[in-house]
Order: sequence, then C-alpha cells, then structure tokens
Amino acid sequence: MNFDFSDEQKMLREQARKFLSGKRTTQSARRILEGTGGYDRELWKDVAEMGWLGTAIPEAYGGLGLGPLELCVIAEEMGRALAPLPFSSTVYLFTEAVLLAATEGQKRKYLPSLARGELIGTFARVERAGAAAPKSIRTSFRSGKLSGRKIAVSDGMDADVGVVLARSGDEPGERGLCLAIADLSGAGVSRRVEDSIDPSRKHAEITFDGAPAEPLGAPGEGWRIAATVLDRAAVLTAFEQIGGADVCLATATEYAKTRYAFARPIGSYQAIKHKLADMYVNNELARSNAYYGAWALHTASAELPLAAAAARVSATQAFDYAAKEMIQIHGGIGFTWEADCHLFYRRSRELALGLGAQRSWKDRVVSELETRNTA
Amino acid sequence: MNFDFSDEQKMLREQARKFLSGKRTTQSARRILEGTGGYDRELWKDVAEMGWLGTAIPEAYGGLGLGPLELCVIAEEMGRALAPLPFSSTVYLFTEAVLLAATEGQKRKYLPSLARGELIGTFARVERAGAAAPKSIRTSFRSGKLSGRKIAVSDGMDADVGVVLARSGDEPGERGLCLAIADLSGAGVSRRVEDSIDPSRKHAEITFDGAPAEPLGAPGEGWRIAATVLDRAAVLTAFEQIGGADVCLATATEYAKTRYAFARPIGSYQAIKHKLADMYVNNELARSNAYYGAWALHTASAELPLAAAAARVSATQAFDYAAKEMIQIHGGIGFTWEADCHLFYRRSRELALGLGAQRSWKDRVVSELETRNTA
Amino acid sequence: MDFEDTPEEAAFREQVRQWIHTNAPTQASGGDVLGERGGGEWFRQQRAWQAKKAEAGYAKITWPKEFGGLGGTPIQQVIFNQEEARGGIGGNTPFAIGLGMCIPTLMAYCGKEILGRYVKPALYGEEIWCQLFSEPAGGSDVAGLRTRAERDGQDWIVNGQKIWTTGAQFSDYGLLLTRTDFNAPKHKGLTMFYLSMKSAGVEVKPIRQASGASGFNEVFFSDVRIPDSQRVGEIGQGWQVALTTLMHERLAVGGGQGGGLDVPQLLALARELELEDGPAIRNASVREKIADWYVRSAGLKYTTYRTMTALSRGQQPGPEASIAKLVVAAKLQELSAFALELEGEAGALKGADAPMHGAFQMGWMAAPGLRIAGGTDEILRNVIAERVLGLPQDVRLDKDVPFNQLPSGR
Amino acid sequence: MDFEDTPEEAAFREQVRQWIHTNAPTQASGGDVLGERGGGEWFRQQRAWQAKKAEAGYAKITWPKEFGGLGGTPIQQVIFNQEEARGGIGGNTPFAIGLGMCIPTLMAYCGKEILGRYVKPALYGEEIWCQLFSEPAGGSDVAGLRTRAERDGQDWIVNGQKIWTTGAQFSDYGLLLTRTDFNAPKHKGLTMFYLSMKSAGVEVKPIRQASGASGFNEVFFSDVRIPDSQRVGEIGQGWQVALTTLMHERLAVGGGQGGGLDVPQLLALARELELEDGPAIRNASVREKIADWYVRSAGLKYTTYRTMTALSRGQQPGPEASIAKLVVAAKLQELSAFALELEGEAGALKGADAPMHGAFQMGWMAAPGLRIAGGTDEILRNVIAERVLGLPQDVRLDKDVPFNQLPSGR
Repeated sequence: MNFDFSDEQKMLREQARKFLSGKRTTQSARRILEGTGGYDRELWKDVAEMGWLGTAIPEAYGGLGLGPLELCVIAEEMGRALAPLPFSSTVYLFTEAVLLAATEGQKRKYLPSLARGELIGTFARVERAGAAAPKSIRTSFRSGKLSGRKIAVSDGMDADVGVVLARSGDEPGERGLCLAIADLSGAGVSRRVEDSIDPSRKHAEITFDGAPAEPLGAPGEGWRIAATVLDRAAVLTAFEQIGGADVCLATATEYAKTRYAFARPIGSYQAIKHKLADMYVNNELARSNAYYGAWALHTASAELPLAAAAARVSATQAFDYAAKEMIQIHGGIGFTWEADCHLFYRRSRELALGLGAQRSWKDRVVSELETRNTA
Repeated sequence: MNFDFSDEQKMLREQARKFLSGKRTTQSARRILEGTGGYDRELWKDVAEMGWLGTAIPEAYGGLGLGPLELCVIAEEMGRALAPLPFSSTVYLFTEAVLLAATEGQKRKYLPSLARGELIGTFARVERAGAAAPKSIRTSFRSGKLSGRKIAVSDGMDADVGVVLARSGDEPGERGLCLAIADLSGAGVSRRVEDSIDPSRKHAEITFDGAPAEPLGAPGEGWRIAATVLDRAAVLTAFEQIGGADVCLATATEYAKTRYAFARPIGSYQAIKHKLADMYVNNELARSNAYYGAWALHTASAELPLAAAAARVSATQAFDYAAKEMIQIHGGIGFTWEADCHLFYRRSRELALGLGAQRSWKDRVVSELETRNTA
Repeated sequence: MDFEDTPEEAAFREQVRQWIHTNAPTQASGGDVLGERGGGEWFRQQRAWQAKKAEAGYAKITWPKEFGGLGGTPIQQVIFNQEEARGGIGGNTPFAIGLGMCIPTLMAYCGKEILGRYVKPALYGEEIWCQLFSEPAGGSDVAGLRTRAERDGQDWIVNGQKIWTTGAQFSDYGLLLTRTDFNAPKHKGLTMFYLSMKSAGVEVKPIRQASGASGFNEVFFSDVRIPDSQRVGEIGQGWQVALTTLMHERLAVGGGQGGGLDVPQLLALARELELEDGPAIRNASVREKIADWYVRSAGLKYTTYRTMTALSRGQQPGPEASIAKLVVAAKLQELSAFALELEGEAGALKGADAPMHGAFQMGWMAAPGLRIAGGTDEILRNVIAERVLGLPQDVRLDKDVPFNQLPSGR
Repeated sequence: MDFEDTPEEAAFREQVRQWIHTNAPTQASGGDVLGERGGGEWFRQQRAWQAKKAEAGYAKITWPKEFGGLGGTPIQQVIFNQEEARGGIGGNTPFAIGLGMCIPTLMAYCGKEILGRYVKPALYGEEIWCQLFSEPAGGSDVAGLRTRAERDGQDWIVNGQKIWTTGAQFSDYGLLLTRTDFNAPKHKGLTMFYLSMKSAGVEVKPIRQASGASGFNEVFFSDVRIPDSQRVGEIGQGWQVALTTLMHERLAVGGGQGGGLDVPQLLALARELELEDGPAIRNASVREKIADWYVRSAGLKYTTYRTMTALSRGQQPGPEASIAKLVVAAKLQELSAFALELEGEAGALKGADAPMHGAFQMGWMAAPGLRIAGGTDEILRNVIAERVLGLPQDVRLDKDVPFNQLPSGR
C-alpha cells in the first residue's frame, strides 16, 4: 500500500509552499480584487521560471515532463496561496485539452509557449445560466469561423487563446458539438469583463463574430473531450480547494486559540471546537477522495469519471464549509473588508461553480455507480 | 389578530393532559409494544366516555359537535401521551372519511357507534413499498366485492371497519379509483399482524377475497377524497407529532440539567445546550405551521392542501430531530430498553411514515406554491 | 382562531390608515435591499415623515403622552408599522436606535431636565442617537470593554475605541459605556454616559464590510471630555444601565431581515432556469429544498402571528426575535448558495451579469454578516437555551476577578 | 502512488494467505449483521481458530515473540486481518478486548509471574477478559466512577456497579478500575485490579438495548474480595493505568461498523422502488443524497488506505478511528431513515414484512447506539479538536477538588 505522494513530490510541495508564502500572494490577490488588472504578472513570470506551467507537458515540448501527481501538489499550493494567476485556466483547462486532443502540429505550436508562460489559455464553454447541457450550446463553428457568445469565462480577459465549445454540425445534442482554438485577441473577437463574486479572478463575456479558429479534435467529439478535460480539471481543482480549506481551518484554529471571550479562549467552547472538528473531518475526507482522483489521473484509470466527481463534490463541500465557518468563528472582525476571510469565502464559491455546479457532479457520481452495477 | 386557541380550547387541553398523565400511558404503550394486544382497551373506554372520539362528530350523530380545533388540542395530548389507542385510525382517518363523503344513511349507521367507541375504524390504502401512487392500487371493487391485498394498515388487526382504496373502473390512474367501507371481521377478509418498528401501534396486512363492501362516495372520486382525508389527518397528526416532540424536548432538558459530567451539568456544555436550542426552534416553527393548518381546517380554507403539507413536513422534521437527539443527550442510558426514549424514537418514525413520506409532502408543498404563482 | 383584528384594533387600524393616507409623503424611498441607507435626500424625507408622526403622537405609540407618545399598546404599534409598510414607507429608519434603545434608557435613569432637553428632538427626528457599547476586544462579550473614563474634577476624560456602531457617522449624540474601575470585577467597573458626537476627540471611521457595504463604524475617543452631569446612572452601575438598553433591543418583532430574498424569489429563479433534465422547478432535489425553506419561512411568519396575538392579549413577547434571526440568517446563506449552484457557472457572476440582477449573489455575500451582527448564531442559541429552557450557564471565569487580572489572550 | 504491497509486504501476504488457506476452518460463521454474537457453536469455532493462530504466532503479530507474537509490524497485522476477512473469518472476536486492551495493560504494569500465568491462555482463546471501567454515574466522564475498594488486610473489598461491559457474561477475568480514596481529587483516588469474574459477589446482568439487542452488561459487586496481589499499578495510580488501556483502544484501524449498510444497499433499494414519477433511482433528490453519502464513504475508505500507507512506512496512525466512528454513525442514521422514507408507509414495517428483509429498519434502530457507544459524537469531536487541532480543553472544575466534594447532581 503506497497511497500517498512520494518523498520527491512532497519536497516539491514544500518548495512550492515556501516560494509562494514568500510572495505574499494573498495581498496580491486583494490588489487584483480591488483593481482592474487580471492577474499578478510578476508572479506569473516567477511561476513560469520555476517550470510549473509545464509540469505535465512532456520534455519534448519544453515542459518538465513530470506527471499529474506533481501538478496536484502544485495545485494544492496554488489553492493555499489564493494565487491570482490564470493558472487553472491555462494549465488545467487549455493545456490539458491540447495534450488530450491536439494534433502533433498543434502541440508543437502551443505547448512550448504555454510552458514558458508566454501564452495564457482558457476554455470558453458556457452560454447561459443553468446547466451547461449540450443543447445550451449555440455558438457555431463553420468553415473555420466561430460565431456566438460565451459567458463566465475565467481569465477570459487575459487569455491569449481559448478552447471554445461550439456547434459544427446539424446533429442535435452533443453529437453536433466540436472544439476549436481561437486567438482571443484576433479579429472577430470582442470581450468584456463581467462583474463577479470573486474579482480576484476576472471573468469575461466573449463574443465571436466570424472569428477565425482551428478545430481541436474531431467534429462531434467536442462534448466528450470537454467532459474528460473537466474530469481532469476537477481533480486538480479539488487540490486547490483542499489547499484553501486547509488555510481556513488553520487560520480559524489559530484565532480560536488566541481570541478570548468571557476570559477564556473561544476555542475552549464546544460550539467553536466542534465546528473546527467538523471542518477537519471534511477536509480529511476531501483529501482522501482527491488522492484517489490523483491516482486515477496518474494511472489513466477507467475510474477517473467517478473518482473526479467524488473528489470535486467532497472538496467543494469541504471548502464551502471551511470558508463560511471561518468567518463565523472570527465574528465581526472576520466580516470586514480588511480581514482575508472574505477572499477565501469568495474563492470557495468561485471554485465551486467554475467547472459546473455540485448538483451536476453528484448526478455524475450516481451515473457512474450505476454503470458499475454496485450492489 | 387571534392566532391561538381559545381559552375553552386551552382548558380542554389542560383537562386532557391531566387525564392522560393520570393514566400512565407510556407504561401502557410499553406493554403493548412488548405484548401482542393491539391497544389499551381500558383507556379506549375512558376516552370514549370523555366524548373525545366524537369531538368533531355533529351532535345529531351522537358526537360533541365541536370542531377541528378541539380535535387538534386532543391530538397534541395523544401525541404527548404516546397513547396506545387506535385513535388516529378511527378518528382522523375513518371518521373524517365518513364525515367527508358518506351518505346520510352511512353517517347514521357509523357515526354514533364511532362516537361511543364501539366501532374501531381504519383506512387501508397502501399495497407496496415506495410511493402510494394511483397506479400502485390494484385492489378491485366490483359488484360490491373487494379483492386484493393491503399492507401497513395501522391498527388493522383491531379495526372493525375499514375504508379501502380500490379500483372500480377500467380507467387508468386515479380516475379508476374509489373508496369502499368493508367489515373487516366479515367474510372474505383475512388479516395478519406485521412486524413493525413501532409495535406500540400494530400494523396489519389485510387480504380481501371477494369481501362484501359498500361504496363511500362516488366512483372515480376515491383518490380525490383520500387526498382530502390525508390532508386533514396530516394536520391532526402534526399536532400529535408536536406533542411528542415537546415531551422529548422537556425530558432531554430536564436530564441535561440534572445529569453531571466532569462536575458540571451536561446542559452547561454548548454541544448539548445548542442541540436543545435547535430542538426548541424546530418545535416552535412546527407548532406555528400546525396552527396555520388548524386554522385552514377550521375555516375549510382553500389553503388546506398547502397548510397541511407544510404542517406535516415541519412537524415530522421536529419530532424526528427531537426523538433522535433526546437519545443522544441521554447517552448510553437513553439507548436501553428500560428508558422511554426509544418509544418516542419509534413513534416519531411511525408517524413520519404513516401518511406517506416527507418527500411526497414536500413535493406537494411546491406544487401548491406553483399553483399560487408565488413570485 | 382567526386573523382578524378585535373591534378595537380594527378601529385603530382604520384611524391610522386614514391618517397615513392623508399624510404620507407622495414618493417614499426606502434603503436599498440589504439594509444600506441612502443619501441626503433620503434623510430629508425620513426626517419630514418622522416629524409628522411625532406631531400626531404616532412616532412612539407605546410611550406615555407626556413624552409625545399615545400611551398605546404594543399591538397598536404593530398595527401602525403594518400600515406604514403597506404604504411602502417606514421600516429601517435612522431614528430606530435612539428611540428604541437610547432614549428609553435615559427615561429610566435621568431627571426631567435632561429628558425635557433630549426626548422631543429625538422623537421629531431632529437629533439622531447611536449606541456605543461594542469594542474590538469584546465581541460577544460586551462587558469585556476597555474604553477608559477617568475622573478629572467635574469631568471625565475618555480614551478608547468602539466598533460596530450603527449610524455613528450621522449621529448627534451617543450612549457610551466605559470602564471607570479596572480593579473591580468586570461587570462592576462600568459607567454609562451620553455625549455629543461632535465633542472634541471623537473620530468616526466607517467600516467596510466583506460584502463591500459600510453599515457600521469604528469610533475613536482621544481625551474626550464629558461632564459628570452627562453620567447615566451611578458610577460602577454601567452594566445595569446597559442591560436596560439591551432589553429594549429585544422588543423588535418580526421580519424584514434577509433582504426579502426567500422562497418566492427562488421559485422564480427555478422557473426560469434549465437544468440538464428540464426546467429546474421540475427537479426533485430543487423541489425538496424549496419545500424545506418554505416550511421554515412559513413557520416564522406564523410565529410572528402568534406573537402578535400574545401582544394583542396584553402578554409579553417571547424569544421570537432570537429564533427569527437564527433561522433567517442560516436560511439566507443556504438558499442563496443553492441559487448560485442552480445558476451554474454563471452563478459566479454578479450584478447585471447574473440572473435576477445578482440578487442571490448579494444575499450570499451579506449572509455571513447577518449570522454575526446583533448576536452570533452561537450567542442566540445560548440565549434560547438559558433564558427559555432554563439550562445552566457555561462556567464563568470572569465573575469575581478584578478586570485587569482576567486572562485576555493579548 | 499505487495500491500495491511493498515486496516485503507482498511476501508476508503470500505467506499468510497460504497459511490461512491450509488452516482456516471449512465453515466460518460470523456474528449477525449488527454486531451481535452467536451461540455456543460460534464460540467453539472462534476458540479453535484463535488457538491455531496463536500456535503459528499470528494471534498477535505485533507482540514480541516471548509473549507468543511474531515481533511484527502494524502493517503486517493489517495484512493478516485483510486476508482473514477475505476468507470470511476473523472480525469481531470475543478475544479482542482481552488481547487488545487488558493484557497489554498487564504487560505494562505486572511482573513475569502474572504474565506467565495469564498471557498465554488469553492468546489461545482459553480465557476471555473484559474491561470494567464505565459506571452509571460516569458516562463520558469515565474517571467519575464510584465503585469503592476498601483495604482489608491483604485483600480489598469491592462494592459498586459497572455498566456497558462488553462480554462480561462470558468473560473469565476482568480489569477493574475502582476508587480507593474518596478524599483525593478525582483522578488521584483510583486503583486498578484484575479479578476472576467467577469471584463471589460478582453478578452479571445483560442490558437490553433499545434496539432489542443485548451486547452489553451491568456488573454488580457486593463485598467482592480481591487479593492485593491482583492490584495493577500503584495505589492511587489507577487513572494512569487506565490511560494505558484506553490508548490501546485507539489502535483499531478501519471499518466494519455500520453493519455493512451503505450506499450499495441504498442503490439496490432505489433501483427496486417506484416513486410517483418513476423508479427511485431516477429521482434527482434520491441521487443527490446517494452521492452525498457515497463521497463520505469513499472518503473514509481512502482515508483508511492513507492510514495503511502510514503504517507501512512505520508511522503511527492518527485520529482516523475517531473520524470513522463519527462519520459512520451519523451516516447510518441518516441513510437508514432516508431509506425508510423511500419505502413509504411500508417503511414502518420490519423484518420479512419490509423491503430487503428490514435491513434499513435494523440499521435505523441500531444507529443511536452507534452514536453513543465507544465515545459519543460529542466526545469524539472534543478528541479531534483537542488532540489533533490542539484547541484548549473546556474549563475543568474537577481537577483539584476532593472527589467527595465534587458537584454530582444527585
């Protein structure tokens, strides 16, 4: 039994943690939240130099040639740091999509610049509120041109390139869907920053009006590839969520030890103590589920869809609870703008929604259990 | 604003409470639970003498000619007392069905004996596990004869007469359903006691094999009448549930004040204290919803379906929580056979299931809200 | 059992309705959805309406006539509030704290001269009061305050800091709880004063909340001089005086919290949105949650009716306000988080970019504050358990020890 | 990251698997679903298998060889248990308390002579031990016990009552915690003994639980005479000795609790039942709940894998057992109550009259006990908060006061 990260991977974690904590990333996230810039450009350069953007990119394409486990380790630290970077959009979504479905030519075109941090990517899928079901996709991709409108695109203002889910055929439902890569600063593309609950990560509405784009993967395969990209991103995001949830737990615990009410530390009251115990339990369960997701990524297991859905649901629940109860434990001071609590509260919800709501992922858990005929 | 019971109704409550507490009904419920008898025959006689069985039966038919509000008051006390009587089956179900749908002749035939306690009634609806939807009803009623099998009939072993939901026509769904009154000790009826989670109230499987029966209400109206009977019973049962939940709260509170751990009353620990506060909040919300149900019964309001569903859901949640956490607060001693806690735990679930599961009632709440176009 | 007024109540309601119809401002402007107040124009309207009410005796119906009230009953006050709300006016006024808490405290402890000076201007909305009790180190432990008042001849010199002061930025006067004896046990070294908020050395700074709203303030005191004649109650009796103030806080009955975001809005959203398998309103899980929240909302609504019935019968209100705050705050947080889930990826947007103009996003951002302000969930559960159920207090280490020897973690 | 054994572990597993294959009883009979034990035949089988394991050194793999163990590692013990379980044997044995808690305590405090007498019979399943700590007045507060041991020459005379004693009815010996000094502070007046359960004055009465099961006993002591030579540890040091015992209780790793009632069974039920709108398994609300419980179960399962990895690397196990009990008990109660709801009116039936032979009804009746026995939900949360997160203890009023002056509510 070896259900843990290796010593090398743990060293990478230590290194990442030390590096990021030296960068005061929470303050930088706050600056982005309050300002108009989309991400911390200095930090992006540093992260590129560390090679993290190419963690899972093969050496042949300029990456580190490490695996998804190393990326999980870094994701957790990104989550702890609330790093205001287009990391997940670029690495978990765009890069993963290219690795999964691109032609050799496309890989050579995109991967090296992605690894060097010269190219920021994203994934534009959603067109309306509600479930992002195949029938909701109306953006068309015909004769090499994209037309349509995407909303809630993470890091959509800063991305140079985007994978776009679009309709290329007349077939209804998912069989008419494809993916395309578009130059987001090119002709026929206009974008607008959207107001969001977590402005430390900017969202954009992107309108395509006959924008040139190249296909990614075969026509009709768009939904299937997107689902796999989302599964992979769900595991990586789960590690981000756990990183965030762990910071909430540690911060709230520390506060509960040092804040006094009625001449006792508030952490000696069961209402606070049991809340923190529940937080710990949630985080541990989420971590274990995420580890299983990491294993499924690492081994390219057929268990991935179930493992990813379980990891996502578990991590979302853990970060949700930890972020909201961290504020509660801090009391009034925790609900001020100056306290960092709300940065985590906002981020917890942003991560919970970014890859689709829990409801959809829970349904996926049960669908997967059904196919396994568990009983 | 006069949203409370009247002084007379409160006096009736006091009287009922005093009377029932003198009868040591919990001990009697325990005897029934452990034995084979179906109900406390002495107590039944007493209750009949008090006139309670005819509370809502007009004086012309030998009842007290009071209203549903007085019945709510008595129901609450029955719930407090865990009274091991076929009260709800006879009064909330059978009598209400007769009052609602019977011919004048039927009323004269049944109501006086019901009021005197000479006739025990029940309502046989369910035929399978799962939802008791119209399509699940296969018992047939043709040419005055019933054939089919009913399960989970409360007080079904002791009832003299039963209203039976059956299929009289070939029309599918609810339009083919009717009600019939059958003599349960008559020809063509066999019955068998079923094992149940709350044997202080016995359940029966009843098999009809060409048993003679008389129609109650028009053919095709069975489902509609049954739904109204269930709505009315839901309000009355909500009062029973609140009675039970209040006893759980009071018992657990008293225990928490007198039981010491680590040299302090356990009620001084927030884990216990906050559990009891939550119990109190649940009970108060349930009580307020039940009052609204009582008002809807009393005024024959078109709000009854919504009020009944809300009262039932709220009361079920309150009693569920109170009964299970009463055991938890008592610790080990609360989980012994000798402690009364499990009588309430069992009864809470029996009442929660007897008129159909919460899920169905919640769905009803939303359906009713939809028809009101609330927004 | 009915929802009707008694004949007396009906007559009063009719009288009030007539009066409001005749006197109400033509265009009423409320605060915004989640309790923030508007600007100068809003203030002018509030003051004008308040003066009219005071003139007619309706500004504080339960006060005796000598103080400008009607000598009426609590249920009459409720009826007036209902009729005001029906007219789209009233609600969250800038005078609520002064009239609800500060002035009643003065009435209990001060002489005629002081009352003659302060009651009427407050009643007419000419002078606004705030309550200066909470401190950074205190939180739920209000009596743990450290703002120091030292005697200097006929004056007191005050130094320290208050926090979470509603309305301090536009208040004329404040009711100020200070510590005058650091060697006495915690509850015995406190003394109450009132002071002008324009006094030298008083500085008000708005607190920006996590949601971006600024409903509260910090107030700093640097060598602020208060004459002993502005002391309220005896020296060292400040806690008893404060309890009078806080008792009046409990008398608020009924709703309005949660920014009006509740089941009807969620139903509307669920009708609008499509999920994988059809309209959200048809989804069994969505329906179950709507029903759960509906029965809690309905339970609160009918609890308010029960309270009003008790008032109508001349009884005291119970712990309904604590129940309502506890339930409403948790419901707002759960319900709005769920609405965001229904909206899917677009749930992360807000304002005009989100469905229903971001109402649920605003609710979700406001909810953590609602779970804390005016008594945390935990304190409210303590209150219910101890005051209603009679459960014993937690172990208190801070009762008989000199304040300056208490452990404080700093 | 993988789920494979190390080469050493694989070799050990192969060796164990061979041995079990050769030696296992042909027909194994487990206890019934929710932890009740079978009758005499079951006992004989358990004893025979225990003796075989002891002979081969597998009865206690981590014990040193001198005590009949293998001097092996915790992960080897886990591997053995897994292979036993795979063979459908092992699990909840009548020897677990003696070998897991009582004998290790003797090993820590007693001399060679005593160990020579008791260890081997216990290891071979010839003598069964029980643990006599809990008392009616104690509950979660184990050290609040009142069973009195008074010195009488070379003996002690014991009077009092124990409760919740697992296996007392078939035990040969018991480890008994008593109070020998009522004037000392609570934790300082205790003394530990062992005694024969056949001693005069010992009476065992089964406790019938609310579910109808009888897994526990009350044990009454009336002038029971115990020689001082059977004292374990010093006079007044009983609490330290007891902590040794209780520490060993924590070492159990992994599952089996909850009677095997979990998501797969609920899935099976949901496939079988029809709701208003079709099969239950297609209902969104049912699916949501199944998913919620699945991620908790899966989280526990993979937490166990992480623990085994830690053991495999020679690390100590953490608080996983507390987490597992807390999660499993709550899940069993919620999941089984929900299953009953799915079954509708028929959910009130049980046994053969209910779907799936009443499995969910049994689970629902057993769940409250699971939330209490072996540490209540509340105590487990305290343990996690204090031992893992390092939060301060609650205020303790019972530390330095003579036991007979402590408030006790009676």
